[in-house]
Amino acid sequence: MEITAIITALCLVLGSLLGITGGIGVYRLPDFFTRLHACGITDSACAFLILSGLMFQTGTSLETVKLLFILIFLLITSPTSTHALAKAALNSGETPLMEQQQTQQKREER
Amino acid sequence: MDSIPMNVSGHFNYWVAIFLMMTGFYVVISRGNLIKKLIGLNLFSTSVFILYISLGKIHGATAPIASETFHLYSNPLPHVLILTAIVVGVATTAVGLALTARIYEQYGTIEEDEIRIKDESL
Amino acid sequence: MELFIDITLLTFLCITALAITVIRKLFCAVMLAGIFSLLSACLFVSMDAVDVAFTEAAVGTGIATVLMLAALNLSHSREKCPPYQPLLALLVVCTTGAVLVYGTMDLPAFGDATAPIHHHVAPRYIEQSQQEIGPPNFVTSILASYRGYDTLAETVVIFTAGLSVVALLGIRDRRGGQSITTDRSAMKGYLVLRVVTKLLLPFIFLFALYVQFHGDYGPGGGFQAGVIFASGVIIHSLTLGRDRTLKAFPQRFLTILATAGVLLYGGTGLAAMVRGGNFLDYSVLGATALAGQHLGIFLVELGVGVTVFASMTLMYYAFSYRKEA
Amino acid sequence: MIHLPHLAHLAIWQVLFPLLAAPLCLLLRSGRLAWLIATLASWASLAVSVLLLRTINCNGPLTYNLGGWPAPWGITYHVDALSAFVLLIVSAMAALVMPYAAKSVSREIDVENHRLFYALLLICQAGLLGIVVTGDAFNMYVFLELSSLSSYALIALGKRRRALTAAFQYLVMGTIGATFILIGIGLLYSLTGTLNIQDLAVRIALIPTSAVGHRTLITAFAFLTVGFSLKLALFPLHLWLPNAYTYAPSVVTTFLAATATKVAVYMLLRFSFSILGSRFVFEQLTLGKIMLLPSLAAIIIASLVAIFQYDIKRMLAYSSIAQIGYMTLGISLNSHTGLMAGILHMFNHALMKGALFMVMGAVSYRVGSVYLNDFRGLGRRMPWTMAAFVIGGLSLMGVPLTAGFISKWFLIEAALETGWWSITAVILLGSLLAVIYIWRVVETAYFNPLQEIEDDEHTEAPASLLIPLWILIGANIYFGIDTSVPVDMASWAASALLEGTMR
Repeated sequence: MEITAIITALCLVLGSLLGITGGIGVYRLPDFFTRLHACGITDSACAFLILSGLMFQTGTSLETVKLLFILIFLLITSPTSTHALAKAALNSGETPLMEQQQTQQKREER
Repeated sequence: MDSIPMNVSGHFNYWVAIFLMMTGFYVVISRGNLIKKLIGLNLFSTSVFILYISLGKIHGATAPIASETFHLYSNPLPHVLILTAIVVGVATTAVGLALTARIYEQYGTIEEDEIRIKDESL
Repeated sequence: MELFIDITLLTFLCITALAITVIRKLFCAVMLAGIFSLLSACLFVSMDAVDVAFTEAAVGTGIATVLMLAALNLSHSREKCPPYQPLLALLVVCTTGAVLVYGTMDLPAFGDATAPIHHHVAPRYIEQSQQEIGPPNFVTSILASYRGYDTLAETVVIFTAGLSVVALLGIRDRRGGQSITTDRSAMKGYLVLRVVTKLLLPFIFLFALYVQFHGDYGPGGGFQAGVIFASGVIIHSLTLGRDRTLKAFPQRFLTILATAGVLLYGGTGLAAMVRGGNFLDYSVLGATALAGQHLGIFLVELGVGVTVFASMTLMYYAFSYRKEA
Repeated sequence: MIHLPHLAHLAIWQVLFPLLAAPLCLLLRSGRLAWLIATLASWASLAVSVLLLRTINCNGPLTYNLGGWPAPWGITYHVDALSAFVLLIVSAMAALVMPYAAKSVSREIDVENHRLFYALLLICQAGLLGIVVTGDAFNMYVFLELSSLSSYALIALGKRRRALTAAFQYLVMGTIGATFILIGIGLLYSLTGTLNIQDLAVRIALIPTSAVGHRTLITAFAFLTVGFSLKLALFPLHLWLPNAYTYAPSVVTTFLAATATKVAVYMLLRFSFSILGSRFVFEQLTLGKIMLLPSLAAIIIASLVAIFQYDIKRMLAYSSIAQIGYMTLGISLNSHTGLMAGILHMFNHALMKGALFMVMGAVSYRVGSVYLNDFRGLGRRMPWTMAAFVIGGLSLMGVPLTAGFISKWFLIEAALETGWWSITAVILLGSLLAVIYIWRVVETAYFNPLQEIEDDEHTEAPASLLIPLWILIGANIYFGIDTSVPVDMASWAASALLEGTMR
């Protein structure tokens, strides 16, 4: 009992920390793609940790299965949506910061 | 009993709901953009739903689905009423949006004042 | 703890609402409206209204946002600065708010179990609905049976909305002569998206069916199921192309479905009258009152689900086909 | 009288005929068949409402438990004198409008939308009937939204693009009104824990005036009144009405003008008399004084504005606002005669405005638009139509031997009872202004011949437009001479309301 509670607490705290990190990232990072990266952390790691933390609490019941389904669903959909967002941004002419810097460097070298 | 029941924590929920309602109401009547107005209407009605659901809540109760471990349930009737009201709300929004789309086709704008100018110039 | 969650959610709600008033980009405003309704859905969960939360999440966050984006796609996405100072509006709003606050002074405190609202009509629903109707979910019992007539009207409301949107925007079936492969609305370049959609769609539809038929025991029911089913079709149309969706779910078919749903609901009520009961009195439908109620609720929930699905999909069609027509 | 297993089921059939005929319209392939279904459904509904009226006349109020659940737990239909009277108005207007619609709609609506149009019209009718027949406050809200939603779409189907903006404006104001009503119902519910109208009345009567809950009651009432006033277009809140009536298709204008505002008045009456009780509403909340000023302002200002309109449909729309002022004036006088005059005017106004808007439909069917100039020479070209306009106009002014006279007569009587001469003066002034704006049209039609006479294009309107129109005109004259039926009904309804829940 004790151990599951501790694991749950750890998972939840870690997950929440990652969530906050993601939030700060979206706010602070300079361009669209880096922000998307921050979102990705919230979507995957944070959700994963929180849901698994909750699963430790529910034990073996129908709730656990439901949580597992949610987790699987999230693990499939959130990378897909991140991917689609990135691709849509590229298609609409947004260039990543790195590429911008590289073109700038090239220009300076010339 | 006539002294104001200054139980702030007891009425806090209602007051925030009222604040939200009034924000929505303000958006509806102060903005000229048709889609913004519809967003405002949505905000307004969603906040009314919050008020209704707040009325049905009982401290320490659980969701109104019978179970063996709980015996105190929140009042299910407001939930039913609001389920109906949500449907009505989305139906109104949909019709409003369809009107907006048609208005944009006909007038080329969805700003109220520009529409008025175009109507008067005829 | 509950209070803490409540306060946090309410604060977020206020911030979102204020942001909506200030922001000029309509796209952002629509997204914020979606966030607003998602937050309110969370609040509904914390106030025990799970069915309402489910509906709000499916409708307010899902369908309403999709429809708004579709309408934005058909018009401008930026709001003009209002040319005047809306002082009068502010005055009206403040007065109304003040009157309302005055009115709530006499309301029983939030969560007070002794409030009159909990002692007059509601106790019967909680204490006797399981003997009288059956489902452990009281909300389903009230929705489908005690206040089943409201739900019939609600079904007709959503049916009316579908009709109205179709009447206003019209759906033109452009499939004549055009092959599916040339459909430009399909997201050709997004292979991952298309594959994942195809992978998930069966599960989305399965989940919709689960929600439809599990509504007696947990949150859910015809309305939520219909919305989920419709969102599955919307995803299908977004990624695989409208024409393909139109082939799978033709407009005529959806119109008939929407009609059939309303008629199924009304027909259940009429059947009760034929068997000697009042309109929508399901008790007379089966061998025992409980069996009758069970059958009746099953049928009307099905009617609701079918109508909601068909009407929502029709509305989406109307918006998404308008641009090219 | 097709389905009449028991008289007990009458109340529900009233709504079911149009409600279930609407989806049937969609299943059919042709607009013609949809029209047939719609007409039959509206006639069936009229038959039911006549039977209902007779049943209530003999047996007193009728209660019907939907789903078999008794009153406070389930939804109950409750039909008393007032609701039976309003039901008759709504279903009779629908039954007259449907045959009229066949020609008018084929001219004004695109063919592909015909089925949708009839379905929406039926749903609108069902919604209005549902509001009147129900005994449950929340059910009333749902049906209110049902009728409003369909009327937004119906208005937007008008040919001109301003129909769209008019419908949008109506949608926004209507939804605000409905949300206010929702708030009001919620507050009443929070005080009592019930939604059934009779149960609400009983339990609200138990709240003593000085105790906790009183402030909530006042607020609830304020929100309900504002909401209903928006819906019935009481004077400062009328802004949606002129555009909506002007740009809607003729059939829709006729139907809505004759019924929708009446039903809103009905809701106001139901909530202020049957739920809150007349003594509470009038003596403590002084509803009478609050309503009096907007009513008088509506009569004068809206009539004045009507005089300056060149679009005759718009002129009649403003006239409607003025006439609504007469109804609320009758209510605000807070006497049996006043209330009776208000209820009677609901009936008479439906007759005359229905007829006048039908004339507009017939004119726009032949001429294409209804500006004042279009009326030149119509007196000779469309003699029957214009004769109907004259009689309808006389009724609107309140000339003796027309229905309009009777309600004005009782209204003046009620005003004299209170001893306020100024109110009488305003009523007479309103009639005088009506004379002016009706005369403008009559003058143009009869004494302002068309310069260049075109071919015989502008001939008399077809019979399917004229027959419903002349039935209404006939009713205008008949009920102006033989006043017993509507007056008895209105008087009975007024006494029932006043006695209903005295506190």
